[in-house]
Amino acid sequence: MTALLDTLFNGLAIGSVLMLAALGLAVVFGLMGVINMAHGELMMLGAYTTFVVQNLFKTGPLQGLFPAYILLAIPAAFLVSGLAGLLLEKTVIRRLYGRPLETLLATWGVSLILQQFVRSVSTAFALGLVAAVVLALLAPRFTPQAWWQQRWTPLLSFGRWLAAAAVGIALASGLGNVRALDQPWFSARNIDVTAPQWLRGSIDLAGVNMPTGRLFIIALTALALVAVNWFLQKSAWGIRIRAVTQNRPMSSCLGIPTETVDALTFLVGSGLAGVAGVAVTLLGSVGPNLGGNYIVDCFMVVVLGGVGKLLGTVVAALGIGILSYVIGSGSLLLVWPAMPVGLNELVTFFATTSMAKVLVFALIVVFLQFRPAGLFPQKGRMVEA
Amino acid sequence: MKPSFLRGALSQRSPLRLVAGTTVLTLSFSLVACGGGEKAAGDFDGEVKVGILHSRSGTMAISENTVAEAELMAIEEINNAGGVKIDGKKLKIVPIEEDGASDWPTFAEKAKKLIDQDQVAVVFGGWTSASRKAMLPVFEAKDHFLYYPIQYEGQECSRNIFYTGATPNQQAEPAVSWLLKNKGKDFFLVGSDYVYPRTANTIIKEQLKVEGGNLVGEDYLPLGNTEVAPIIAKIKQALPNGGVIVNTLNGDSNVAFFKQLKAAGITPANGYAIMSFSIAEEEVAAIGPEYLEGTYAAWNFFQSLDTPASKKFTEAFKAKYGDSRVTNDPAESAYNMVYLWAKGAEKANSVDDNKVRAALIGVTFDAPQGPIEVQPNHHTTELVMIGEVQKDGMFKIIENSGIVKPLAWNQFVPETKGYTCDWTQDRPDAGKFKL
Amino acid sequence: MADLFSSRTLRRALPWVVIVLLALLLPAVLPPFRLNLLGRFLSLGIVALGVDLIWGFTGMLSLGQGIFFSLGGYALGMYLSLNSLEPGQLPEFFSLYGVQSLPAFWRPFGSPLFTLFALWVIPALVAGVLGYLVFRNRIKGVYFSILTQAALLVFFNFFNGQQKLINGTNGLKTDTARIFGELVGSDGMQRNLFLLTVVLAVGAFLLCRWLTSGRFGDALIAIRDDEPRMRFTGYNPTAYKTLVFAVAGALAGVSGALYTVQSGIVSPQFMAVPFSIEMVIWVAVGGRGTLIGAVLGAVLINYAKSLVSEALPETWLFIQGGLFLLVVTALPDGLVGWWRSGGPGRIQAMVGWPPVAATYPELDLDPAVQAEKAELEGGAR
Amino acid sequence: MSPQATVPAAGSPEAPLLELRGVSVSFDGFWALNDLNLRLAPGELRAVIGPNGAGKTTFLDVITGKLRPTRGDVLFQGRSLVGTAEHRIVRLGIGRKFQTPRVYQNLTPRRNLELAVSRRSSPFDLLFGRLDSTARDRVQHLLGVVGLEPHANHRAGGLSHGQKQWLEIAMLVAQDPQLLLVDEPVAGLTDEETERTADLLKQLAGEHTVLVIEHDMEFIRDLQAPVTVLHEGHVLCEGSMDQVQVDPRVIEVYLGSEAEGEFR
Repeated sequence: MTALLDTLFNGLAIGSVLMLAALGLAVVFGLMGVINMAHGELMMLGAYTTFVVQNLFKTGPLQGLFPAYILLAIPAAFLVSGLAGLLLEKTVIRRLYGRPLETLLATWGVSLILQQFVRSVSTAFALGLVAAVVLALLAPRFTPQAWWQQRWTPLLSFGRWLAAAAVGIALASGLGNVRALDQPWFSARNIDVTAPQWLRGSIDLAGVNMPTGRLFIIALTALALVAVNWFLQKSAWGIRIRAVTQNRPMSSCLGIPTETVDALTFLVGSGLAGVAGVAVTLLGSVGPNLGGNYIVDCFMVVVLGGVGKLLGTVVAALGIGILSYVIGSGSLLLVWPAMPVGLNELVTFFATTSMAKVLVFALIVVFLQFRPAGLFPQKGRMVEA
Repeated sequence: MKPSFLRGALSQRSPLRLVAGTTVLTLSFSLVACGGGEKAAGDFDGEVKVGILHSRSGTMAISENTVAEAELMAIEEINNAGGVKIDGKKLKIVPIEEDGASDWPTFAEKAKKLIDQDQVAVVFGGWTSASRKAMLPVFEAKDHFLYYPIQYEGQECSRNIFYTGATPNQQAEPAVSWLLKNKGKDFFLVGSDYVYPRTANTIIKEQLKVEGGNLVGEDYLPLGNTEVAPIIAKIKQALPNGGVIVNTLNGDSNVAFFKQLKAAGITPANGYAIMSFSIAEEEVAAIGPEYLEGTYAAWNFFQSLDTPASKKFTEAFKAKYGDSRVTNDPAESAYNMVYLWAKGAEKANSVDDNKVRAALIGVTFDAPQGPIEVQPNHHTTELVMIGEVQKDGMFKIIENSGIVKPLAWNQFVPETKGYTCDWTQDRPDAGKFKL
Repeated sequence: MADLFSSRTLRRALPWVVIVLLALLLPAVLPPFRLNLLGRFLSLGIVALGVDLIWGFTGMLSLGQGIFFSLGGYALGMYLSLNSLEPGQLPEFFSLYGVQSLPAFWRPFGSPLFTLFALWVIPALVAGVLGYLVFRNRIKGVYFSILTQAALLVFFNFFNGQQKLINGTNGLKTDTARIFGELVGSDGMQRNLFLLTVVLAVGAFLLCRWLTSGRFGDALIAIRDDEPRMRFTGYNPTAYKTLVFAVAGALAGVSGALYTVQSGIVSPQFMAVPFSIEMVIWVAVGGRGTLIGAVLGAVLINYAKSLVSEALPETWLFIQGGLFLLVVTALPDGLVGWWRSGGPGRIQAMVGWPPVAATYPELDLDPAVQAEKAELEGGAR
Repeated sequence: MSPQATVPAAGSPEAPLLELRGVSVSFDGFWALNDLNLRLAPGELRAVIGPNGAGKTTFLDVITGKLRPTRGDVLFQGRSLVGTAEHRIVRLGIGRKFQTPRVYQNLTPRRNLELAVSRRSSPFDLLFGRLDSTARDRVQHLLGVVGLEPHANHRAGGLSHGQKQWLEIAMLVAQDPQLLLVDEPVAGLTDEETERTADLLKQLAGEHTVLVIEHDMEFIRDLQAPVTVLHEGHVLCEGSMDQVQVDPRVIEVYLGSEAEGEFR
């Protein structure tokens, strides 16, 4: 009985992390059909936000509130990642709707840039970047109007970015000579996010040891799930989002601002990634590579669950969680010690975390052979693209 | 030859690199990088090029940056003291840096580049065993020389590699013996799914058999994986009332492992002795001392080592790279090997690879850890210590096992038992032969 | 006989003359290291050709080509490991993990003939089976991409974790092995390998051109543009996609084998997620659906990467990420596509130079002719 | 319900070419087709009409194998098509033209037709086999029939809407099917083009069996073919255009519920 409870709890614990991480992706991919390979990096931004918030609470007047910093980190991370996502949508993804493969490649590019950004960013770097962007955006205002109606205008608009970039780089290198400004904010090293004391212990319940951090994540996941569900099903914007998902031209005709809806959907999905980023700081390392460790797992959850159904995401995440735990911990052997020798060896072969991952992924690929549309496919006369 | 404004850019974190990167990309698509060589500066009579090949980007950059920095510091110190003296001439050491990019095949590529293109006298480089194994064939095929600074799994003794890190009998084995004597007989082994952990654990398992320990379980995590719930469950199952956990995880996984261990109550306070072989001062800072306090590590150098040489090294490092930085065993080892090479070259009175190789054996150096000596098997003697992590992120040295000679071929593993390596002997199998 | 030297024949022959000249000239002028780099990048061009075949022509974006690439590399790596041993010996690493006898699946790789086939047949078979299963279920688009990526991770973790079978993370080294008694890593052998790479790259290019130029190529494009319609024309897209995916797998295998012997090592690192995505970006930058663009893209980008990482390793990710964005948003057809669609001419037009006109319009643009015209018109008026 | 019970009495002298027996299709509980029965004799030209949502396109999807019926059976020349892959159904002799013209945009009209005309469809045939001269002549002939000769070697994506419609019909004819399923062939065409299309379809009937789905009542009248009216997934009535036009149920369905004014 305890073994069963133990399995359930641990499966739930692993699954809830996956679920939280995949939730934002499920929203973005499921509703907009956008493959966001930078989702993991948005999680990373959330984790770095947690780091910054934590540092605010470590010293100074807020020190006494340190145990509660994580509660502030959640909305902060939602905001930071959400805004980053919004920027991404406005600048890149907007141009690529209906071209999922291109979106995939472009967002992968964004993920590389974000990774290197957190490694390299220093005050000098940030100032240079801001200067470049501002300069490029303002260039048309300070140049003769006539320049922008010439046949060489396309060259000019390309050139202004180049010029702005050059100015930005020059500024950054100039400022970089001042040591204080050149200090990287985070550097390539992993950063230390310390969970508050109350999230570092564990409680025993029905003979099962439950780390409070895990319980917190499970609760956070449940909360996020309820909130997303409410938002999509009940709120005015949620209904608009669903309307746009089902019939974009019709929604547009009915006066729904589809562009705003796209941006909002992406903001919510990205913000959820940020929240997931807060959660994973309780478990593991925070570094530039954080995103890469989660992204493929997230996609597996969404694909396995079936696109466009939150229930699918939930079931898939829990299923993968429990399966990983059962295989990886070799629990089968404990439940059934008298296993035939051949089977026994097979179970033992896969009973390391590393091999369990191989097996779980292989099983998902096999499963999709039988249910190509995932656990909960959408039915209907689909318009084939 | 790089343009001069790029030289040394790697050692300073400077956005200059951005400028230059863009410039390089836009301007230079020519096959042969051109540019004249610089004149030897100051009162040097010439220069000698050495290669520095570590990951400056990617996952391993975190660790390897420090090692490269220690090497650059040693080079600077030697140059300030007049360079390498060959034939009465003072040669300036010019480091040529390459990025292994945390990608093993890239290490091989860059090693080739350093040897063929830059014609360096020697290459200092590598961190992961996989990167060394990737470079090894290059150095063997070109009969060139690689200096490798990291503690590793042993079971290798190349004519073309000089190892200044610990072999298992200079780190893992004494640590396991100490654990057996002081902390308990039941061992659980955790490692990354990767060469060093796998081999080290193979050795530890054999050692446990011989010395009366008891293996209760082992598990491996994919590199970079942060979901350790199944491992923790296994540990609890196997060691319900405390015991010994030997940790050979790499990089990111350590953070997840220690955070979740603590949450699950597997702590020193509850009777668990946790010994890590890949966690030094720098990793402690990254993981957070509060998660590691009371766990152990075995190394040949700790920043807290209270000797004048050790203090001098740490002070110099902090002065050069910032007060917040820490020194650690790999950095010390990297620092040592540059000095050992310079001494070897002066002894051989040549920077020629093969001459230095022969002269190197028997060279001694007063390292930050204390005196070390190069052995005929291309490894060095090391001081073996065990430390306990303190609140401030430093180690308290709780055991000093003295200076230990390196054994390239492990004497616990049946397949290599009785084998040795001696490059002073003139025999074709000098790298591995039965005594 | 006269038309032997006509410009048309010359134009056709010129690329080949250039290729042959380069192949002969480069080994003589380039230092061994640069030659080796070029050889390696050219072998990456072969895997890029495969990616172009399945993505550019058939519309399937595989993020798992690293699997087949590595399989080819491992096949050759195993042969080389065995080839340089005394009879009865095992490759060194086996003894470290207590393996006493050669695993059964290694044995056939003792035969050079078997290996010569295995290094492209095995990847092709694996690709074929994987492809068949996926295509049969009409999994396509991004789902296909994600599945191939998952498969890549499965293979990566498996190869990485199996020390006892294939030496895990370390992979297999080839530089110190011998072919025909000569060290693989030696300069002479590397030069031969470079020539072999040129020959095989040209061969692969011709194969792909043959595949894509006829009705088979039409069918691929038809599948890319409208797969359901293809079914209602009476074709079974599954068969086409499986076949072409297998061909791409075989190309990846050959490419991986060539890359391995020129790098000196094959390791699970070849199955890392970013590497397989990079393969796609080579094709995207060069120009998908253009074949030559795939090869060009592979060589150019890798060369740039090598240069940048020599000088400033930390900027490479920015540059690479920027390239992804630039290509996808501004140059959807890549460099070659841009060139062919008259991109340079457009730029010229923007800065006010007369566009280069190859035929009659050039006459019209001639100032003398224009003046004459104006005169005539004036006269008529 | 038992499908057999609702099959019309085997009155027709010939065995039908196509027969739908009690076909029902459910999408998550919504019945797009509900106990549909239909018989087509060889050589017949049949028009199918029905208001929006009557299940016309679903009906074609079921015949061509794109959808599997939840219940019931589809027989072609006495052989059940249920569970057969689309391309095999095509090879058995059923061709389909889509509602919106679907030609291969990046291929030339000639190559579009060459793909359609090919008797053999395996990858190896396309790689190693060459198109025989009769097939090439046929392509040339069809290009002439639909007036695309001048555009034969340019990208089909550049053709006008009407030209694409015609190209698609030509592709269908090139496949030489026994049964042609034509979904709204004249949508978006000019009156003249519509007339020519009607003529073409009439020519094809006899040699081929043709089933046309269309909204345009003028066009259906031009066809002078028997009409089947679909409503809510089953056959409302069958008969000539004149008969159907006065059927009170049809008027009810069109004017009462949809009132689209297209039933003139």
